[in-house]
Amino acid sequence: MIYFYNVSKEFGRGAGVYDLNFNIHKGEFVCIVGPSGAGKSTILKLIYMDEKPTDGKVVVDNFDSSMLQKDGIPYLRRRVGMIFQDFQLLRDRNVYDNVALALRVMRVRRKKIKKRVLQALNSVGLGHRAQYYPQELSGGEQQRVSVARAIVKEPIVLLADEPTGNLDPQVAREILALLRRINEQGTAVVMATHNYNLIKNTPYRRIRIEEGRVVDT
Amino acid sequence: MIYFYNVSKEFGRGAGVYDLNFNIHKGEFVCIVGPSGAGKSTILKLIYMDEKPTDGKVVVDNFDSSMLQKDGIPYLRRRVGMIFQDFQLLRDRNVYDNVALALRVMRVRRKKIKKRVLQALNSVGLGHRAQYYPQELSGGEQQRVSVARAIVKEPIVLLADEPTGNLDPQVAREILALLRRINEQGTAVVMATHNYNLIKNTPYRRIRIEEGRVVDT
Amino acid sequence: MSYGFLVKEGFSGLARAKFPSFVAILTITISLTLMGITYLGGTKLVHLFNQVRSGFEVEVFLSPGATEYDRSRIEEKLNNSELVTGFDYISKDDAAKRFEEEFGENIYEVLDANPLPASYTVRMDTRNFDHNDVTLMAQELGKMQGVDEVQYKQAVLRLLDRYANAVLIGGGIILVIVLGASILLVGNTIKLSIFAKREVIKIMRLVGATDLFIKIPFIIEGILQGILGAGFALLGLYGVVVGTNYLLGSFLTTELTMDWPIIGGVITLGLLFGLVGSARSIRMFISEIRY
Amino acid sequence: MSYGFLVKEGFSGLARAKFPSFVAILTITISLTLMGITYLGGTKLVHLFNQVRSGFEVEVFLSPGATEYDRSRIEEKLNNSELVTGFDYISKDDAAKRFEEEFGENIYEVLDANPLPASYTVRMDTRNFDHNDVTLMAQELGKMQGVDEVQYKQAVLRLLDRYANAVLIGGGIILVIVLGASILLVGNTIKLSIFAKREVIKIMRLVGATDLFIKIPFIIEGILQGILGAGFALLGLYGVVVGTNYLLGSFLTTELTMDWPIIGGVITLGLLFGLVGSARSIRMFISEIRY
Ligand SMILES: Nc1ncnc2c1ncn2[C@@H]1O[C@H](COP(=O)(O)OP(=O)(O)OP(=O)(O)O)[C@@H](O)[C@H]1O
Ligand SMILES: Nc1ncnc2c1ncn2[C@@H]1O[C@H](COP(=O)(O)OP(=O)(O)OP(=O)(O)O)[C@@H](O)[C@H]1O
Ligand SMILES: [Mg+2]
Ligand SMILES: [Mg+2]
Repeated sequence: MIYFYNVSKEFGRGAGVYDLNFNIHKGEFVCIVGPSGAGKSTILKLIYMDEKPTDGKVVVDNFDSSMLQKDGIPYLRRRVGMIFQDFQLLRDRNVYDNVALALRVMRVRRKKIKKRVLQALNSVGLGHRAQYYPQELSGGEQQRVSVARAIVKEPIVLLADEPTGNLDPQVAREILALLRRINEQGTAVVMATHNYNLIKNTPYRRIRIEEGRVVDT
Repeated sequence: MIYFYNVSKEFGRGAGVYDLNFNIHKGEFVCIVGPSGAGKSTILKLIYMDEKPTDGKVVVDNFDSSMLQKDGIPYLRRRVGMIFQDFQLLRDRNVYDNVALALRVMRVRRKKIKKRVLQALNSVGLGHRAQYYPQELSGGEQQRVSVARAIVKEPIVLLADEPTGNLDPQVAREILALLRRINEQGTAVVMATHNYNLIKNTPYRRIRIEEGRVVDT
Repeated sequence: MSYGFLVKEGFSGLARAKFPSFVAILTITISLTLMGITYLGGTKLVHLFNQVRSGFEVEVFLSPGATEYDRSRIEEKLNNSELVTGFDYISKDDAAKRFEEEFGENIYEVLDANPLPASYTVRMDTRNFDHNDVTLMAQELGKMQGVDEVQYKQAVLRLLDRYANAVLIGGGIILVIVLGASILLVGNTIKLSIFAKREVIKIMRLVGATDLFIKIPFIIEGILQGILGAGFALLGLYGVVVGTNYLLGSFLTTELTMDWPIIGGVITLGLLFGLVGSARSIRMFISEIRY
Repeated sequence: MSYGFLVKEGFSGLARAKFPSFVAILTITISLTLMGITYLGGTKLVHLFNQVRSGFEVEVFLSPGATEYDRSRIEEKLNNSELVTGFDYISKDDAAKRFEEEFGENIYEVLDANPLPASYTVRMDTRNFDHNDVTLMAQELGKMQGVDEVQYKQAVLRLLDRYANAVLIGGGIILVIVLGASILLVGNTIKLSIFAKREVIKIMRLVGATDLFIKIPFIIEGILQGILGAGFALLGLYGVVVGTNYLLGSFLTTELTMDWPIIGGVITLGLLFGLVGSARSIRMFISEIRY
């Protein structure tokens, strides 16, 4: 469902990712691992088309990076859930509205929104923080809001960038279990992480990146 | 050198930290551990006086939270190095200027600034990123810039909030080694972390927080 | 569907970004107030000029021996002139009455006979004519049988004539400058207030909002800012009107008033400023912020 | 020490936050331009009024039998009047010459004798007097030995008298409104451009900057914005002056000019706007942003 064809993304000053070739199938769970600055986030950004390849093409579902116009991108992003390394929460609205936004942009009905948002917040253990603003939350709580916003729209792919970087092992395991459950319901999951301990006992495919190149898949 | 006397900080809606009593001595290395939302960052914020206690008082060096006026805070912060969980980098200047700022506010001489900034960047492995802007860096790289900015001013205390949350184990160990080296030179280090693996083999004192209270020290 | 949400977003945008919104509203208020003042002052001045120019009076004094026939010839000429909007015949007796009204003495008691001549007070509408037309007319009248003398305030006429166009052009220039300045200011302040929220646009895009979805709340917010700005401008203008009337009432023949055209104009302009300003700004920014 | 850094920060602040700075400069430019126009227009109008009022002419026609003694009495009276700023004696011969100049015919060729009376052209400075003083003076002159008739444009005088104060008060009101509006607008736009950088202030504080250290670059940036705004306003005003002279040159007796007071005034106000605006705004914000 996700295809990388000879993809390179160069950032001018040398850094970037080079000549990526791999596929991720429907319902698969893939971990992207590698040291800091290797290019993990860049790969995820290429999938949700925040970055355009400088070479090659990325195909997600039936969205092709080499053909997709700007006004097609929102429709791609509605099918892809994203957990950002830096959370990307709106400071000017509370947790509930931050999560609900993902559904509102799709024009889901109000009642349905309420039910699903509360459900998502509970599943990340933040039901009691619905009325808080992001800056009133701890780092780990903000990260979980980002998780809730990604899963609330029931995407076909879930992209998780370091989703447990700010969480203690207990909560991290809970979040991983949550991703696993979502994966079992048919959603593909692509997780970028450096938390080897967390994934070392999982059977999931690993794509290893070093200095912008796939070294092991 | 850091004293918490019956310190409480309540955030209105129930959350907060309660009745903290502990000291941290000159040159000590202390880890604050506990689950997400326990109050680790709040304790660090109380030390650099980003938050004022609602009860009790915090004394750092000879700055007393119950006496300190607003215009005294900058002088406290010049003696305290801070690594923020959310990095707090200025998007409108490059890595070099971000790190140099910590010295410029102290009116250090230009030449000295240059030498010390490059040294700090090299020690976190980012000498080659000096001209990059924060938004051009990976999550781990941004975190390391935050580390460089904290150590460049040679503080008497170093507060590190989850300094390895976005780093792979290899780099995380390097950063920990760096903190250890700094500590050996006489700087006290207070590190909030949930990375048990990283610190499990260290001899450092741990203060364990749960739901805002010290449960083990 | 969630159209209600978009409208609510627009309203709460105002409340969330209080300060930038406040500045946008303030700028709209000030711009509209300045334009309103320019308009009020300009129309007042034009009105004053026109009042004088449309009611310009020429006195045609008849010679003592003027006959009925002379008078009918004169009246015929007055009736046929495009310049003349009306005239009154003032007989010797009327003139005597006026004399008594003005000076408090009966002329027959002062003198044996009434030396005051009969006359016509001719009102001319000089708005579309220049002073040469009036002079010509006066000369022609002066030469007619039965006319003794034609009197009019030539100096005033020439003055009016000279400055009427200057006032119109000058007023036009000022209005254009104020309008242009207002558009620039309002447009850029709204842009700045949207600029303060570019983070919001970025995140909206990341969660899959279409451009339209992002734009609508900003435009609704802009319209609200426009309406509020117009409201405050009307209050301000009302203050200016009352203040001016109080300070200048004794100098001016008519008072300034807030009539419907100005109220309607301010509201319409406010709406337009808000709508066009926000629509243009958001379109500009949205294309600058990366997808 | 790093004072150089603070100055550099101020300059690069302009470059970094291009858009908010641009809006601040634009607002200063527009405000100063509007104030300049108000000032130019106001002084021009006052100037015109004063020109007319200070050179108000009264003609004193002498009767044919006026003696040297009569004339010396008249001149004595004129010399002693505070109203009178000067007068010219026009003898019968001078009058005849003028007649020839104006009508192209030598009066002696038309008539046998010169019927034109000798006269005084008296210039009065009516700026500090109202029309009653002039009327009184005229009446007194009229009653003097040797004076046949006194003529002056009473209507013009009354008009000037009535509107001179109105123009002054009106101009004052407008200047105050424009100045007030400018201060509000400039102050708030600078605030908004600082508001866009509150993140910077927060982080500066976290790394131990004193308030003074944070403020100085903003104030330097404000001063730069003020100077740039003043520069553009001067260009704009120059354009307005040239344009107005081009469009209205034929109506006005004197042209608009950019004199030193206005250049100095614009630069001073620009500096003040930038300095005071940024100093006040940063002081306001810095206390709002938490330590
Ligand atoms: N916009 C950009 N401009 C220039 N360089 C960039 C940009 N974005 C990323 N880079 C560089 O590309 C490299 C890969 O970045 P990326 O964010 O993908 O790393 P990562 O694997 O996610 O690392 P981490 O684990 O630290 O988050 C980094 O060295 C970074 O400096
Ligand atoms: N400004 C605030 N207003 C209200 N509540 C707050 C505020 N700041 C923190 N809190 C609450 O206080 C609690 C402790 O927060 P803190 O940031 O200290 O947690 P933490 O131990 O650092 O967690 P993490 O490991 O997730 O970073 C959290 O539940 C948080 O929601
Ligand atoms: Mg990353
Ligand atoms: Mg924390």
